[in-house]
Amino acid sequence: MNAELKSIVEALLLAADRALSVDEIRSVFDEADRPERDELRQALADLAEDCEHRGVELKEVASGFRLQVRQELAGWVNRLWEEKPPRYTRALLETLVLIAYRQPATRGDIEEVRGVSVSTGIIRTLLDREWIRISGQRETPGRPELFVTTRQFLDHFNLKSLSDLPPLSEVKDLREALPEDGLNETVLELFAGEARSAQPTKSEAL
Amino acid sequence: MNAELKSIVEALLLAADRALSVDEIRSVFDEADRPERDELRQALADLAEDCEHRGVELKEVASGFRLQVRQELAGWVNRLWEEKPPRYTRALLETLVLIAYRQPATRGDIEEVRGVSVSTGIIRTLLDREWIRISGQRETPGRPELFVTTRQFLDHFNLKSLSDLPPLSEVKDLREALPEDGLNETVLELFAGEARSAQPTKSEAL
Amino acid sequence: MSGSDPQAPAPSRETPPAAPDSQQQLAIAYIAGTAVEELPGDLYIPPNALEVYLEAFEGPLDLLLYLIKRQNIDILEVDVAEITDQYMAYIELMQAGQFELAAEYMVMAATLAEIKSRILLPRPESAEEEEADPRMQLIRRLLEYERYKTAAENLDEMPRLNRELRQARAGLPEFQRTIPEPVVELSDLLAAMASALRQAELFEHHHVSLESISTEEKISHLLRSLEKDRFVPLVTLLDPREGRLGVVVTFLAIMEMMRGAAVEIVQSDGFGPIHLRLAGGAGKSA
Repeated sequence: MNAELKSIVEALLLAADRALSVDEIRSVFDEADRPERDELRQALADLAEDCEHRGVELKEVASGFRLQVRQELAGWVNRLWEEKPPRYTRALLETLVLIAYRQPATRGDIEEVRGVSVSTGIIRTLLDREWIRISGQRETPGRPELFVTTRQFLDHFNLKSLSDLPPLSEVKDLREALPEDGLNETVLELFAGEARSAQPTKSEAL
Repeated sequence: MNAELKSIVEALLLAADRALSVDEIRSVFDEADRPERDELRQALADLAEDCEHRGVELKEVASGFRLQVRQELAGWVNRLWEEKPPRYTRALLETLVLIAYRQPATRGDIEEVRGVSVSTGIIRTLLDREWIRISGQRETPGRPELFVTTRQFLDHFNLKSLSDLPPLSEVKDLREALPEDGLNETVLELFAGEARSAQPTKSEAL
Repeated sequence: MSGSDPQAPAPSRETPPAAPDSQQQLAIAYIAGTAVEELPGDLYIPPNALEVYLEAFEGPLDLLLYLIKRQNIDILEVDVAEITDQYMAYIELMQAGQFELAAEYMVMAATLAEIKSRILLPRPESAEEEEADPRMQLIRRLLEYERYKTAAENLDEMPRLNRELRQARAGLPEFQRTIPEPVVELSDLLAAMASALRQAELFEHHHVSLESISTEEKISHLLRSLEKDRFVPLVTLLDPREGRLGVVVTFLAIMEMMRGAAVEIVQSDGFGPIHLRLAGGAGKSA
């Protein structure tokens, strides 16, 4: 009976999707075979023990008992709610890598290579992610901000120092070998569109 | 890792509130430590085995895997809910099975078999429940809409694929069984006896 | 009939509508050909229940199947004449109750009447193809309908979610729902660099004129174009080839230079031409 009671209790808790009090659990049984409170508590204790190596744990909260996903697995579960992780645009990656190779670099420096203006949104995203920071301003008219990469950037890409980045000449050769699958089609297309219309009339930068 | 993977999978299935496909589960992991499909299937198999003496079972349905309360415990669990599960009219169920077995099917196809017009309300209910969807239009005059059943339909009825539906009863092939000349009562009666012993020929392709 | 509410509870199959045990009475009612004025006791259904009674049948085929099953006979053995009489009796009954019958019931009534007349009247054997024989057609339809009717009953008995089955759900621990950071690999980054370089090359070789203009560049350009001692009309500083962006960048550059007091701007009257010169020249003007 006890194993069965434990199964019933587990089924109830997993079906209810809310905390159930001991009395609520008892109420589903006919009077004739309603378990005593002690018996039920024992079943709950056994269930809690069973859960030790499982993805859920038995929690006693104000309104009773509930089975909930283990706290340490919350991170995994969290990802379930999200859409596919967003992807960075090619424009952003290019901006980042140009800063990495040319630092300190101004927006103008990046725009010069990319041929298109750099959006404020991209700079903001990179600053927010703490992959770049403003190291100062260039002492030229307009005093443009100078961007450099951060330690977090190196950590993220598993680099010890900037010198671990492959030399540019090698990167150039990479281009044939590297597939473009890092970027989804839409982004690529958007970017292609952007590049095609990379006329000075594009005022994205401002 | 394996025990951990099993726990993560269990947590995901219990958090998702719907069936999860193998690829959906995999997508939760970073690319670097994403389990292979085989590895994941093994973890699912282990989880299914663990469940054997528990209140829930792992079930594979059309859209993936889900943990569900053991059917034999439904009686206990249903006492948690005051309201009775919805009952469906015969008209709705007949319409649904006609679509399920004959898909793609038009309203006309359904009406032909049932001998009555199909109410718009029933089609609407089935569409709203996402048990059926419009797959296109038949290229006949009037271009009637073609209905097919959905994965949600299979999920709801605990099925993995349409082939899990119980087979339709054998059709008695009148044409083959009937002698050329015979329409008199005697012949028909003879034939009736013959037809009751199941005919191996199926006249209708599903 | 056709508009039965899918949410309404299905009439129980176990209790089919009250049926007459005497065919004789019904047959008489039919032959009379008039509306039934007095319902036989064993046929009586409370008027307000008639609708429910009607709803119990999913159409003429269902009603026929019921009549056949009630006699415990195989569909193939159906005595069409007798079934027709029973069917007509039901139709009469429903009409007597002044319920609107779905057209399908009347079509079926006509079909049955035709079949009955064919059976009763002798006719040349060879005249009719079996395929066109209305009796066989009817039987075929009944058999076909019965298959799906059974399938529907089977489906109704299958375990389904929220009846025999419950999705197992666990509570969620406290956590912040966060939008994950996009995942970027170093290889993505290098691919982007390669692409940027390719892009740059492209621009160098073929699209020099398309290069974007930075404020910084514009400032250095202005510094070269402007002179200390001479006011230059603003319009001459704008390059039409640079388009709108060029205009905006030029303005920004000028504002930036003003901020740094590197330039003086003069507009002699409202909406008049604007002139610039490098700061530090002679002849200040308001």
